[in-house]
Amino acid sequence: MTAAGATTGVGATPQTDKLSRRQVAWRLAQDIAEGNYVNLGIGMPELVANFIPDGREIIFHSENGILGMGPEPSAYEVDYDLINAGKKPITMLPGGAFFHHADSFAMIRGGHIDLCVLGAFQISSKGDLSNWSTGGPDSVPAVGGAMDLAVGARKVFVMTDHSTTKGDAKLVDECAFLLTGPGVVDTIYTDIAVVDVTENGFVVREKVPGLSFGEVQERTGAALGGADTCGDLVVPEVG
Amino acid sequence: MTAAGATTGVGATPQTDKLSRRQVAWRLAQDIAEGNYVNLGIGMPELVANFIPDGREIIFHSENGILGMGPEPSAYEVDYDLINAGKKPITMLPGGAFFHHADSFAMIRGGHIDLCVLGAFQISSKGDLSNWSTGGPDSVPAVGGAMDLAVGARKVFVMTDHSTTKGDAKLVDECAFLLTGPGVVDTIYTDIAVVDVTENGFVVREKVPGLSFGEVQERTGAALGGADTCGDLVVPEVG
Amino acid sequence: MINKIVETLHDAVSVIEDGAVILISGFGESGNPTELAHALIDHGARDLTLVNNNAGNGHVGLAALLESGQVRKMICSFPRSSHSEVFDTMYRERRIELEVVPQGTLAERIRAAGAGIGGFFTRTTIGTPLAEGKERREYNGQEYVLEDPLHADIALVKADLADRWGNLTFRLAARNFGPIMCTAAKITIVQARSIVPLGDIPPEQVVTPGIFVDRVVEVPNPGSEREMIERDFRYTVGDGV
Amino acid sequence: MINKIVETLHDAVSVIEDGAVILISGFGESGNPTELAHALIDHGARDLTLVNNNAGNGHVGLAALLESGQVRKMICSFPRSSHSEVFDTMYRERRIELEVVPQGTLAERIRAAGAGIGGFFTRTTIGTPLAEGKERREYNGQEYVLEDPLHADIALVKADLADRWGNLTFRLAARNFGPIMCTAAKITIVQARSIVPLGDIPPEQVVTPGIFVDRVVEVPNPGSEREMIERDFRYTVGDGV
Repeated sequence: MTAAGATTGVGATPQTDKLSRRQVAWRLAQDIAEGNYVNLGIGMPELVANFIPDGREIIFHSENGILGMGPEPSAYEVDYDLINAGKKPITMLPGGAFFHHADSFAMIRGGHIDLCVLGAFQISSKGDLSNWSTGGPDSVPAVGGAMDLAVGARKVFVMTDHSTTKGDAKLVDECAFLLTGPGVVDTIYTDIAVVDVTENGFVVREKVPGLSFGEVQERTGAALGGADTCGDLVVPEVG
Repeated sequence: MTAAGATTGVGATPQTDKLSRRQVAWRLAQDIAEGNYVNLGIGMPELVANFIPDGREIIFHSENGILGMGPEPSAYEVDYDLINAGKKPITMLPGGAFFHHADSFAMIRGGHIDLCVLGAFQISSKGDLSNWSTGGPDSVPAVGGAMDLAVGARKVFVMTDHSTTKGDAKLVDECAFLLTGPGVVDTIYTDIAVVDVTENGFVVREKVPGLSFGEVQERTGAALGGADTCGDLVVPEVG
Repeated sequence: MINKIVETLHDAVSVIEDGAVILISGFGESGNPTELAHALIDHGARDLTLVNNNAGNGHVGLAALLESGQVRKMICSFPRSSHSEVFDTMYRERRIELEVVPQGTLAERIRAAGAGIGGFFTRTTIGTPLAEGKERREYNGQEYVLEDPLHADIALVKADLADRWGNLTFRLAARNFGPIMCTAAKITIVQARSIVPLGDIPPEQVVTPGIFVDRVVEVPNPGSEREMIERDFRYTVGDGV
Repeated sequence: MINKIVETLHDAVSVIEDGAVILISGFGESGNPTELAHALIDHGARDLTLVNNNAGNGHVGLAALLESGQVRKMICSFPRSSHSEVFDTMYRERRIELEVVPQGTLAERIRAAGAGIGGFFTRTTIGTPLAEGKERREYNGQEYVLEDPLHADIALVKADLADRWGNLTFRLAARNFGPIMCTAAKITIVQARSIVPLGDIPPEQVVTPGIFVDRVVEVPNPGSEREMIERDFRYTVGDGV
C-alpha cells in the first residue's frame, strides 16, 4: 500500500521480483485455452497475442468487426482499412471474417467471446472493474467497448501493473473510480502476482519468488488469500 | 350485405360489373409508384407483379430474405433454394440481394417497405385488418409475416373479393374475426371497387360502371362515402 | 488445431439431450437440415421443443421428426401449408403443443437471444389476440409489446460452404433463418454441402462467422424436400447414419 | 428507372437541414466518409448532432466539421484519441455537448432504430454511472437496463462498391458502423469508391441492400485520413465540391 514497494522493488534479482509487461503478457497467454475466441483490450493487453504457445490455435476478435486477426503487418502490407480496436494496422489469418458493429457486439453481449483481456485503473476484491474514467473534472469521458466486454465476455482477465506509478495499490476493497462493470473480473495478471477473484475475495495463485507473500500483501489494498497455497510466478525472459 | 348481389352480379356486361382477379391485380399495380419497395402477400396479391406498367421499376421484397425478385422461372430455371414467401420458385433481377430473416423483418418493422399488398377475411371502416385466423375451433392458427407487414409497411393495400363466396360482406363496421392489425389498411382493391380507408371511414374512389353506387353499398357492411365523387373502375382485358 | 468438423451425422447430433429446445433452419422447402433431422430420429432424444418458421412438409425432415413422436411442442409462425398433414393431424389430435409467433417477432426473438438482449419492444401484434398478457409501452404515440429472447439448446442449420473454423455461407434464399439460429443456441450443428479449406471463403463474404458454430458435418448431396415429397418419402430409422 | 446516383458531393448533401441528427460511419481512421463531411462544411447546415464511434482525428472530415462550428452535440463511445485535439479543446471550452454511449449499446441503439424496435434491455452499464436514471429489469437473476433506439435524419456512410439501386459492399474492416447506420436514418447518403453496373455485386455478397440507401456519390480516390493528418491537412471551404 505504500509507494516504496513499487518504486524500489527492482533489486538484485530483477527477473524474479518484478515482471516486464511482456512477461506479464507471456504469463497470461499461457492461460488461454486452445480454440478460445479472445478479445484483447487496447494497449498493454495487445501484447498477449505475441505469446500464444506454439501450436495452440486462438481466434482473436476485435470490436470493429473482425475475427481471425493475425500478426502485425510488414510496412509493405499496412492498410488503414484493416485496423484493430486500438486503431493499429493488423493482418488477417485464413479463416478470418468481417462483420458490422452490431454483429460484433452481438458476439460480445451474447456471451460468444470466451475471454477478454482488459487493462484497469482499479479492481475490487468483489471483481468490480474500473478502467474507463478517473472521474477527474478535466477528463474527457471515453468508454469504448469496455463496458460491453466486461459484462459480455465469459471470462474477464485483467492485465495491469500491481501498483500505480505513484505506488498506489490497484487491487482494492472498493473501487474509488467510476465502475466499468461490477463483479466481472475473474483473474488479474500483474507484474508481481496472478490473483484470482473468488467468492472469498482475492486469492493469490502465483507470486514472483523475489517477494514474500507479505510484501505482495503490502502492495495490495485488500486482504489476499492463498498464502499457503500460492505457487511461484516464474516467466522466461521474453524479447 | 345480401348474398344475392355477389352471386348474381354477372350479367350482360361482365367486364364492367365485376373484375377478374387478374384485373384487380392490374388495377392495384397502377397505383404502385416507381422505385417502391413492395411486399406482395401470399396468394392473390402475387398476381400484382405481372401488371406493373412498362418502364416502371419496382423492387419486390420477400419475407424469406430477398429483394429484387424477377418473373417466374422457366421449368429449366427452377431451383428450390430460390423460392418466395409463398414457397413458389422465383428468379432474381440484376441488383437483387439475399439476407437473413432478422434483417428481412428489420426492413418490414423498420418502415423501409413502402407498400405491402395483403389478402383479407375482413376489413373494418377504421382500417382494421383480419386475415390470419377465422378463430374456428378446428383451424390451425397460422400468422406468418402478416402482423409484421400490417404494422411495418408504410402503406397497406388489401386485395380481395368484395364479398365472400357465400355473399357476406368483407368490408364491415367491425371485424368479427381475430385482428391482424388495427387501423393499418390504406386502400382496398376489390372486384367491384377501389375503396380508401379515411378518417371518415370507407370512401369509394372508383366503382365498376355496371353497378350503381347503391348496389356497391348493398354489398358492403359499412357506410360508404364517395357517392358524388367516385370515378369509374375500368380495367382492360388482361390475359 | 481448431477443428469443428465431425465425420458423421450420428456424431453431429450425439450431444442432443432429452427436453432440448432446438432451432431448425429453413423456410418452406429451402434451407432445411433434412439429414440432421433424420439423424436426430435415429439418435432418439425425446420431449423436444422445435422452432422453425413452418411445421414440416410431407414426411421429410422436420415432419418425420414430428411423426416419430419425439416432439412435445412446436414454436413457429406458419404451421399450415399444402404439405403439413403430419403436424395438422397431430395438432387436431392434441398430440403436440403449438406456440404461434409472428414471423418477424420469431426472427427478432432468436436474434435477441444470440445478441444477449434481455427483451425488446415491437409494434407487431398490438391490437391482436397474440398481444394478450404482454407488457405494453407507448413510444411516440404508438403502442409496443415487450417480447422475450428465444434461447435454445441446439441449432440444426443447413449451410452451403463451411470450413474447419465453422465459417459459413448460404445458397440463395436458403439463408433465411440459418444465420440468426446459429447465434442463439448453446450448441450449433451445421450440415454443409461442401467443407472447404480454411481461407477459401473470403473474409468479406463469410455470412456466419465460425464463432457461432460448434459442429460441422459435410452432406454433399442433401435431399430435395420437394422431390422427396413427390415420391412420398418415408424415413426409416437407421437410414440417416 | 431507379437511379440513386448523384453526380456531385454537393448534390449528395444538399438535403441536410439545420438541426439534423447525423450518423457518420467509420471507426478510427477506417470507413470515414471524409469527402461527404467536407461537403457538409461547404453546405453549411448548423446546429447538428453527430453520431460516430469517435470524435474525429486531426483536422480531417468529422474533426473539420466540428472545427467549423456547425456541431452542437457529439454522441460517441470514445471521443479520446491520439489525434482528437479538436474535440478535446471544444469539450474543455464547453463549446460542444457530449453524450458517451458504450460502443455496443451505441451499435445496438442504431440497429434498433433501423429495425423498428421501440427499446431493448441490455446488461451493459449495470453497476456504472451510465445506468443512472435508466429503467431496470431482472432476467434470470441478472439486471438489465432499458435503452432507446437512436434514430437519425441523415447517415453519411463510406462504402466500397455501389450500384444504382444503392446496394453496397464495404472494404475489409471499413465495414464497421456503415451497414447499421444505413438502416437508421431517414436519408442515407453514401460515398462509394466505385459505382458498378446493376448485377455486378452478386446477390449473396451484397452487404447493405439498396433499400437502406437513398443517394450514392462516387469518390474514386478517397483521402487517407492517416496521410492527411501526417501532412497536417486543413480543410478550406469550397475544396470539397
